[in-house]
Amino acid sequence: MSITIDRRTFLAGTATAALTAAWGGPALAQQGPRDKITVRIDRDLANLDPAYRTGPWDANVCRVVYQRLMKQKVNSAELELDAAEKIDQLSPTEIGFTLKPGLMFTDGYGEMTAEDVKFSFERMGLPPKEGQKESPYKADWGGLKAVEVTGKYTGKIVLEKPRANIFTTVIGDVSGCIVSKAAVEKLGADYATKPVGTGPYRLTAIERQRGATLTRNPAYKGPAPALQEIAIRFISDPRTTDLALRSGEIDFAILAPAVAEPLKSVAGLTVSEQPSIAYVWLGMNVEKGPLADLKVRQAIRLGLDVDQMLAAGYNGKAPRLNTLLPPQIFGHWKEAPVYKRNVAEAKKLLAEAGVSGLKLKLTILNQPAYQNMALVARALLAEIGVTIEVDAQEGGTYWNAGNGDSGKNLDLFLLRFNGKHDPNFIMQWFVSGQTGTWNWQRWQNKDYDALFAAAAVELDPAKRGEMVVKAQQLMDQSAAFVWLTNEVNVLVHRSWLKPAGVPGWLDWQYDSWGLGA
Amino acid sequence: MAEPLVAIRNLKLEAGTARGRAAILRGIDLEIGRGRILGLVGESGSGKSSLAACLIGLTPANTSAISGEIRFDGQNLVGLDPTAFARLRGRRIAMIFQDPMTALNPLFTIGTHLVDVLRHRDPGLSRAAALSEATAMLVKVGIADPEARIAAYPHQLSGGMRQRVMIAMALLMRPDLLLADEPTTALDATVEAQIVELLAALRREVSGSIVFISHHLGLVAQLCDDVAVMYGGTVVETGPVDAVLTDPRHPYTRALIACEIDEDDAPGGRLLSIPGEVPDPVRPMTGCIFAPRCAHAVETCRSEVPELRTSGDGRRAACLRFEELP
Amino acid sequence: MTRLFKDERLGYVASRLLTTVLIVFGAMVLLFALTALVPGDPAKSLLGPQASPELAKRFIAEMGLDQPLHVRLWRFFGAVLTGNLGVDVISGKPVVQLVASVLPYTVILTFSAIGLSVLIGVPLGIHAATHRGSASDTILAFVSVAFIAVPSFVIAIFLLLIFAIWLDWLPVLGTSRSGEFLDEARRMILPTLALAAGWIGFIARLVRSSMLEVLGEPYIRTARAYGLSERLITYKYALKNACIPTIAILGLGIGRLLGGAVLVEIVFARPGLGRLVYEAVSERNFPVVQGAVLVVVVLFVVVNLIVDLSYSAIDPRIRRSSGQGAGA
Amino acid sequence: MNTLAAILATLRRATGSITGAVGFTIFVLVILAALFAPVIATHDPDALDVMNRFAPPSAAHWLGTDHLGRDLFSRLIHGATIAMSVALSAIALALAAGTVLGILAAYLSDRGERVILILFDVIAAFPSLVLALAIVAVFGPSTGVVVAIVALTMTPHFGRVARAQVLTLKNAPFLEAERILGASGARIVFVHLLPNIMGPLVVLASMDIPVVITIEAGLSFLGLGVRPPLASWGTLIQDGYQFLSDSWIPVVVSSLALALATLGFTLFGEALRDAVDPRIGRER
Repeated sequence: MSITIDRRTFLAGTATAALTAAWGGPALAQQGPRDKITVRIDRDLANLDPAYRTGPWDANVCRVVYQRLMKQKVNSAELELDAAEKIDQLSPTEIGFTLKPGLMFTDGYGEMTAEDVKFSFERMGLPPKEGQKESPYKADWGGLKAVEVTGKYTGKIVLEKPRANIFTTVIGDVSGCIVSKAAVEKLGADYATKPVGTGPYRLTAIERQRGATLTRNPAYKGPAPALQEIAIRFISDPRTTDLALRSGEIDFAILAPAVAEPLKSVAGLTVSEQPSIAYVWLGMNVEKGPLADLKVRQAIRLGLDVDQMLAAGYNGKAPRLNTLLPPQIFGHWKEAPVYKRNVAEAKKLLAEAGVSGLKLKLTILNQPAYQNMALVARALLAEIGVTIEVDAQEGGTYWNAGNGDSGKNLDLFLLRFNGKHDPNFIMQWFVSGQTGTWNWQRWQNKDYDALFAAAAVELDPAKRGEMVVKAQQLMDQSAAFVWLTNEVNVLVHRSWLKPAGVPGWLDWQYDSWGLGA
Repeated sequence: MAEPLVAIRNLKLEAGTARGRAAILRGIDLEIGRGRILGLVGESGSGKSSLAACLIGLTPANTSAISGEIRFDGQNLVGLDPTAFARLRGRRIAMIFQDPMTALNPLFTIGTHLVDVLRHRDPGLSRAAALSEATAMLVKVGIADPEARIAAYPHQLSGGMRQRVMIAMALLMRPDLLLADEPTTALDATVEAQIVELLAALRREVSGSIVFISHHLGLVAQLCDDVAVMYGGTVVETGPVDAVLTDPRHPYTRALIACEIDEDDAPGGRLLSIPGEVPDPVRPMTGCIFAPRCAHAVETCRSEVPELRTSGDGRRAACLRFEELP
Repeated sequence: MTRLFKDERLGYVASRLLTTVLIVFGAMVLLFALTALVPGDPAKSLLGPQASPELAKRFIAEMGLDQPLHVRLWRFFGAVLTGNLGVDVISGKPVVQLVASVLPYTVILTFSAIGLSVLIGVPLGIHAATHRGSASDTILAFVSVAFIAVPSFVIAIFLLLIFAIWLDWLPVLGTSRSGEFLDEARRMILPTLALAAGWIGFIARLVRSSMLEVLGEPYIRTARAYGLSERLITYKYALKNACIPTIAILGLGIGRLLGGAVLVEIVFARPGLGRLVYEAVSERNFPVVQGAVLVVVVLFVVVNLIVDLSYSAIDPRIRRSSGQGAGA
Repeated sequence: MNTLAAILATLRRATGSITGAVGFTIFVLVILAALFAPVIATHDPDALDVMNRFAPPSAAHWLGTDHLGRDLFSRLIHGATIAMSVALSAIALALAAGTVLGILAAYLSDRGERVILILFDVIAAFPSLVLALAIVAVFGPSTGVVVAIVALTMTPHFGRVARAQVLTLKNAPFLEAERILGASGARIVFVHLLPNIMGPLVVLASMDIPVVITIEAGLSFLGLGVRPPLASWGTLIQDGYQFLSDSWIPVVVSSLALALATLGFTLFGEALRDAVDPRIGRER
């Protein structure tokens, strides 16, 4: 804790503060642009070592504290060179790189060399050495054979087999962050909260449950970011976030449409809707009782009204999704059918299947959007004679629901996964091998598995695209998925602040945030 | 005879109870002579303690009405405004209570009690001066090792010692009127004797008058100049101790003396040997208050309220028939 | 066992200490039993989507989850006694560090809430007792029950709406960005009020009733009979006696406040033990739940121990020391 | 009947004061709402009407509608049923467990008594909401878990009072007489002990109702209590709070309902205690 006070000064302080407050208090919200801003995140920063990051909130800090060989362009998913001066695809399984010289690690850890690159990639991608914990992101580097150092600044990444998404999801993303080998070896577990990188910002403060402060890194070689200091505050409650935005205590937050909507009328705040690449669907366990019958699944799909569910869950602000891959993602199936509610047809299908008085459980995470959608689904399905019991579970229980044998008991469920700008990344959770883990549908299709494997190594975009679309058609035929939305991120920020992020807004680019007029 | 220190005229006290308004004092007439010790005797519930409460202005919370007159050195205490009364208390009037176990605050030392009282009497007094005066007074009331006792808490002292502390507290104020409400009842017999001896010995210290409340006639005889016998909220007989005790006029006084001889230490002072019940304060008084239990009562006793009449030299009794009685 | 000690007071302290230790051990067993009962696969729930089976296996071995129950209980005891509350599965940091970083916030919040409720509640209670039956006494009776009855999170919400949004006098967030002292203190006002409101009412009522009881005691009549001023009687003689039950309640109060702090910390986005537990619960981060709850329990039990022992500082009847009692 | 007359007399004494009368009125209203919720409510509390969200109060919707267009008044009324059923079942459980353990503690050997008392102390050492969080962490949230948690945290309270009551009665002359006459242990416990210790325990239970309602509301506010679509007052407050910018009515009305109920129960409980025995449960 950064403040130390004794009882006497504390009491005096409270009294003074109470007086100040009663008298009106200092102006909280400076109206004009500031180069020191406060940003809200909804989960606590826990680990800023890219190999052990706990989620996007950590990853977004990693993005600006470290450099990668390549990084996304501003407000784009396209890559450009970052720490690398040059990158060559030497062969389908070999990638050569040359680092820019003079990239200095903070805290006196010296210049970045190819050794650091080798260390950073191999500690994630290769089996851990004795006494080291395996990175939860090891799969990102799946197929890495070795990184060979060929000079101070040059090296070669060697893969076991070709990978179509090696740049977009690995080298150019957070798992491609280059850490200081010396610092990691010296700091050990402390590295989690004392990251050492070469990026545009330095982490200057971090405290559990309060958040962190990023300060411009003067040693950074690229163009200096516009903001001098970014305070990242962890506020879990959306209502508190809303109030803090109004009171001027925070300058940027991403909120659910329902919460953000009324903020449009607040002077000085800009509210903008950005389609997300997180995807939400209602899934069905194809092994469970009547749900094993395709007709029953089709009936449920026809009995639901996606638009009405979205109206309840997202104030109608979220775009409807009709297939696995959102439109921003390579391989999106444009012609996917848009199912319209048809009660008669649904009842007919149920009758054909010989099912009546069907009772099903709908398992959801206990968050407002899902609860609201579930309640609508319950009302809609009641009309085709299916009784739904909504089982809202808190995070821990919920995320275990599809695991192992307990997954066999699932009926219907609402799921939301975070996406990446790569079809294979998104498709991976639905292969047969994920049954009992993340394939809660327990849908096993050999053709899908084959298409997934082939697309992963296909370097020709046209051919790869075809495979991906074909895979999505298989999912549609199974009727085990009722696609709902790829969500919308509503950005709420001071009007003078110009935030930047990779489309989908899971990945923020703090270093490119600017000040408007 | 000089003007008495206290002259009480027709003092009535009523209290609200669950059963209705109770007459606690039913018109008291009494005088307390300067420099004299008045013994106030009677059964429990006869109104002795209530009379003392009126004198010190600390009537219980359920008091609903108080009327009559208490002239204290010319000043009427009935209806006196509370701040003025508070000024009298602790300067001119003081009181010693029945139970020394509960009359001292358990969380404060003896010294604190004494010093606070002294400083109330004399606000300019320094703590050190007050302490030395208090120590000296503790010696006077017969407490050995006063320096140690002054730092002690009440629970560390015995009952007798605590009563000595109470007496010291009272004497420190040099009051004109000292009320002692059964100061020995809660103590065992030997300690009781010591305290009575102490009080007798300390008479010289007290420049003013003392009201000594007791249900114990023997103590009164030993200590007091005058006596007033109370029954059912009235004074039934009053006069010099020797005269009243050797030649009681009121049948109740006689009964009282008879009991005293029978059983020396009747617990609670209930006169078990007199048949009948103590009068109910809620019932209005229509005749002599003692008539229902009186062996000599006649018809008029039940219909006429007897006045307190002169029955001898400095003596008065409230009985219609004291002349006729044997 | 009291017989072992010549000094009664020492015996009292010793037996209180022993009970405290037993309670803490009991709490540890209870916590251990809870986590041992966890349904499902702890590794899967903790490691997330990308966990490989080998990783899960190693994790289970690392946490000692493959050992028999009694061995795990034994290890848990041993670890706690050496100050090791386990490792946060998410950040990989020792739980002790996590708890230590947020503990001061909770301690400051609860103690300032207690302080505030004493500061306001005691004078209110004295006023009500000395003005028994007056209009202000009746109003206070209703208001204090209302304060006690309304849960602190509801009070927190309304304080936030009124003072932070409508009037715009005070900030929304319960901690500052800078950690600057004055700002920090300003931001504590609303959380403290929200937490203290119920206790203000509670203490006011308690002080009122114990004052009334004390004011009826013979020793107060003695003080009056000696003409001591009502002020001296109320604030010196009666208040000290009336304080004893109030202090006894404060110990229990800490427990209630620690519970209430969870909700207040969430509403005001303030760091603290309560919020740590709450978030760990949502993440099924058992080592953190276990460690943080244990610290809350120890805090609570120790405060109660201190409260119990501190009676003796006020009440000399407990402060019995040999050789001082004397006869007449 | 004697007991009935005694109960009525106690009630009359309890409602003699203003606070007692106010408390009793609220108590009766909440109980009625809880018992007859389906009759009193004007709508199905779960009926959605998404198009008609945040409707202002009107003849059709007395208090308006919530974020899913559900009738707020009906949800509040049904909230009373949930609050009361959680409170009563939890307290009944705690009362039963506490009484059994309390009687055991009073009759067991020194060691047995110590074990039970330490057990009480251990449970009481957890602030109730914190214990609730720890238990929810393990079993996940559900109404049953809420009831179990609250019952657990209340048990020591009842147990200690039951034990104290038994200890004062244990050597009472009439029990001695029974024992000498050879009455069985069961007869002594059920015929003599239980009826005599039940009075104070029931008063204590009535004073605990608001505490339980508050804990349940707190857990539901955190999303760790009663599950949707069931609407606890805590859930209603949370929903209203989250949609505060759209309408202030839901959060204010549901907070008021919760506050009024706990206020009423507190006032009534205390009046009842004062009427029966002012010394019970003073430490709370």
